[in-house]
Amino acid sequence: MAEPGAFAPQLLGLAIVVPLAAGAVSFALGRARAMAAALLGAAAAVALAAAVAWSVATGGAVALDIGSWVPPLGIRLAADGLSALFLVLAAIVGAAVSVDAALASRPGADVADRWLFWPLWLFLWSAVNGLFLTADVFNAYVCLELIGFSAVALVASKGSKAALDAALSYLFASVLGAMTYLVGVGLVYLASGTLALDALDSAVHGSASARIGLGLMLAGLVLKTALFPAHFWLPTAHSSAPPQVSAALSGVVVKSSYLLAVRLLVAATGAGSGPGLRLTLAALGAVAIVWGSAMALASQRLKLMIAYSTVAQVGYLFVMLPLLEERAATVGLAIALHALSHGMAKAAMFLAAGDIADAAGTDRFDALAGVGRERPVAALSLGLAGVTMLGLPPSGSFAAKWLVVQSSLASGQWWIAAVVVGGGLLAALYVFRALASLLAKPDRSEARTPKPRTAWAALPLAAVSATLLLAGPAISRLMAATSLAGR
Amino acid sequence: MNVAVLDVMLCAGLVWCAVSALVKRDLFASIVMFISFGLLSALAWIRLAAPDIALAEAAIGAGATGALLLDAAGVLARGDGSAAEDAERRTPRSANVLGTIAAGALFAALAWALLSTPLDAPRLAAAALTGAREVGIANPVTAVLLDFRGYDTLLEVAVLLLAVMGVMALRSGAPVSVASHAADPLVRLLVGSLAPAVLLAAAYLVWAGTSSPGGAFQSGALLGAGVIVLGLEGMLQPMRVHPGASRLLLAAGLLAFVAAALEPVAAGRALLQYAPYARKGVILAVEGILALSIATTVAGLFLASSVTPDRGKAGRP
Amino acid sequence: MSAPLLYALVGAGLVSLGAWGLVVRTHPVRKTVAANLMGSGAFLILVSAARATPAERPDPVPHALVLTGIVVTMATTAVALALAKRRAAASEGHSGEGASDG
Amino acid sequence: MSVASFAAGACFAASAFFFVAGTVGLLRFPDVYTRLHALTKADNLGIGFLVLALAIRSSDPVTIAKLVLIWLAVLVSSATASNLIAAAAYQDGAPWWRNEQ
Repeated sequence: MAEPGAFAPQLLGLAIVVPLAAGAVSFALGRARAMAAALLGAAAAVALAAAVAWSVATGGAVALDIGSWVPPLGIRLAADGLSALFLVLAAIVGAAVSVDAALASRPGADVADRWLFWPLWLFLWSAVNGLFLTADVFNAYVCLELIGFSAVALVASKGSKAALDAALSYLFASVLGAMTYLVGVGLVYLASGTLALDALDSAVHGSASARIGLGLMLAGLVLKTALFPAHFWLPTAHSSAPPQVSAALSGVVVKSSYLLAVRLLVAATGAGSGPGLRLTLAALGAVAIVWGSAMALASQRLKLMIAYSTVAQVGYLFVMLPLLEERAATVGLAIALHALSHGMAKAAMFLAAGDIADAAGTDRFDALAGVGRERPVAALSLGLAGVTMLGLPPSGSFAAKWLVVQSSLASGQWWIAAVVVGGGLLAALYVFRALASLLAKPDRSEARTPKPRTAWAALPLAAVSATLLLAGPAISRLMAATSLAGR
Repeated sequence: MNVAVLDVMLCAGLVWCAVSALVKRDLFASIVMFISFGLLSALAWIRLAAPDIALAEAAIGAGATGALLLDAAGVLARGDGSAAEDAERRTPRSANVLGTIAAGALFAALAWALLSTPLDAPRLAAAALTGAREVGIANPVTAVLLDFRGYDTLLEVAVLLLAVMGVMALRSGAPVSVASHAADPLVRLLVGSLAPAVLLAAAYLVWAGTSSPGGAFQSGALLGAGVIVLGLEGMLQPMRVHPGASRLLLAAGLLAFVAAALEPVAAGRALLQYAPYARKGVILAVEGILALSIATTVAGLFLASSVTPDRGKAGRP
Repeated sequence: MSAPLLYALVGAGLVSLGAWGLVVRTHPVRKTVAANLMGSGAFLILVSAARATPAERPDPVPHALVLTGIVVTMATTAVALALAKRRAAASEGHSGEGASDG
Repeated sequence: MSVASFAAGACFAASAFFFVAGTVGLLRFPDVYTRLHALTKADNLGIGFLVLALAIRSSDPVTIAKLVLIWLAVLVSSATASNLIAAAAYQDGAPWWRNEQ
């Protein structure tokens, strides 16, 4: 083989096609051997993600022209530091979800008879990797649809009436978002004659209709990322899905359309229409933080609370955007740190909540008294994840908040710092409320019949997210290979 | 290409069918209007010199989609259709007004963007046409679909397989089963005599795909429609569909495409970079397997979802 | 006012109609019809641009994109209708297992 | 105006006439069955004349063969379709028109 650097571009293609092929094989093999094939595919996906991250860390940004056709005619896959980090996030959460689903699918558990979970799950993972790595706007549309269908099918696989209702509204919201994005792509292609992401900023520069196209694309992505006020479909979908699915959706899927939105915003900066767009998105983000936290506090069910907290945390990712223009490096690092630590923490919370709901038979707060003692691992995971939600050191979220506060004060947009800090306090309210109800003394002493399942996968996830600061150097080294400032 | 009377009538027809498809009270009537919209849009594709798309639209857009909608309307109108109809009457005035204003604003923005952009910019036409000649594929659309942007098509085949898996998951994992009920003798005669012609046409579409309009999707949709009609008339009864085989057939298209994509990587070339000498052969092979897979998918999507317990009164008593 | 521009404007109209239908209509079959209309509108815009290019033949790239889009829209229809039917069956108490809402 | 183009023009006129007749039948006839009757009969004739006119105008035998094949396919499919619709309508108990004088 040629010196290792030459094979790096191929890794990008493999990171998408291998899980896809594993999913197809897992489906073809049918009920008996679907899980085994899928777990192999998952292992390969984790290895490939690590390999991509390693090659970006050592050799800088990597790109692959598929079929060796150069864009704009061909499609390019590109991995800079940020997409490599998101790939690693997908790998970590993916591994935890696969392990938890494997543990949960011992005979008798609810996932066992739904073997189709495995191929659907691998298709979702492959599509998320595809969206992180693609540098072609129409290819991103196909990835968005792939994500949409697999997520909807996974949410609906729970089978309950609530899950089916949530899946239907999720599907139509996702279709509306994807179609709006597609119309935007059509307009941008009309005006610019290119579908390549990195050629977009020069293309968008001159023509007003390309800017309308870009606006429609961003509107579609805002709907897919569930930024307030387009968040209505997320709480019911994420709270009524099986725990492993909710972990993947809140942990990784929501961030995939966010990363594409950031790429488009960087392109829009080139066109000079960046500031107005970013301020509106940031304002929506601020409202999302307050609204999400308030609804999380008001919800009577653990999973619904966690889902609303996702709406709030998505708000953080958007509130930082106005600072991206003049302080791209620091804010880029903040985005990476926050996305990674929140992704892992939220996945851990949903896996733990799934375990708690199993133990108590329901996830209503008033029925959770004393479950903390029965499920210590789940309670500990919830606690550790709470460290990230609140943004306490040494979590990655703390580092992200610190960087954001620093750069917002330096650039005079102090309201962003206020919102970020306020959000942390609001998060404290609903996290403590959840922990308190878990650790309360049970008034009834009758023995529950705990189902034999422990959220072993949740604990490491929560621990890593709570101590992500230690991985700071590696993350900033990867971010060095990222350029988020508009050209 | 200036505006002809046919264009004006076609556009008026399209808008009228679309509006009535959304506004008509009776669900069945709105679906019929949507199917006629699909056929008119197939004509529109011909007027816009896009024969490949006209083929796909007629087979998939009006055909398979129309069949799926009619089947769903049949079930839903009996099931919770009434509840949904009441729900519809309850959409608050404000939502209607807000929705209309938003849609109007969207139309204004789109129209202004279209009017302010020179529609006749060169874009990628030249590059794609020269590339297709270079690669030796006479039909440039197939060249773009399977070579320049072959990765898009790979993911799109995955979307189709995903749709079948989703439908199967929603029927709690039941394998693709074949509906069967009393068949109309006249239709059995017609379908029986047409079946070989459908098979021949599908094979021709795959073979011709590289040089003239056609290709895996159009041929797969045509073959799928043929299988649906055979299935509905219960003429597939003798061929018990073994679940394992049907799953393999469904996944075969994607697996073949992935194999064709990964083979170059093993040989040191980029993903989906066919070897020049084998390009046409590989593309034809992939298109053939793809067509079979898409036919099974189209038939599977319809037959799997149309087998509902109370599928009573179809065909003569 | 060239013919492609007329078709593109009709495409824009269909997109708005489809978006209106998706937002306002509540019955799942009507929403699916609206999603298909919105898709057809977007495809009309793309293919009209393809037809208007001065090259000797229409631009094949939008044609390939639209072919991909038509297949994806059919998948949307299939999944949406299967989901709507399964929900209708669940609400009639056919098979709605998964009792615990947790 | 050569004889051929005159004949083609006449055929076009005839086909237009039959299509209009079919549509008028669709709008005016009282029940499903008569409407089906009108549509299938008139439209088949309309398509027949249309194919004839196009065949006259085009000189290439392959095109003419294709046109005839199209015509046969339309004939077969519209006959079967109307039969199916009539059977379904009858089974659903759609009322049929009676002469009440």
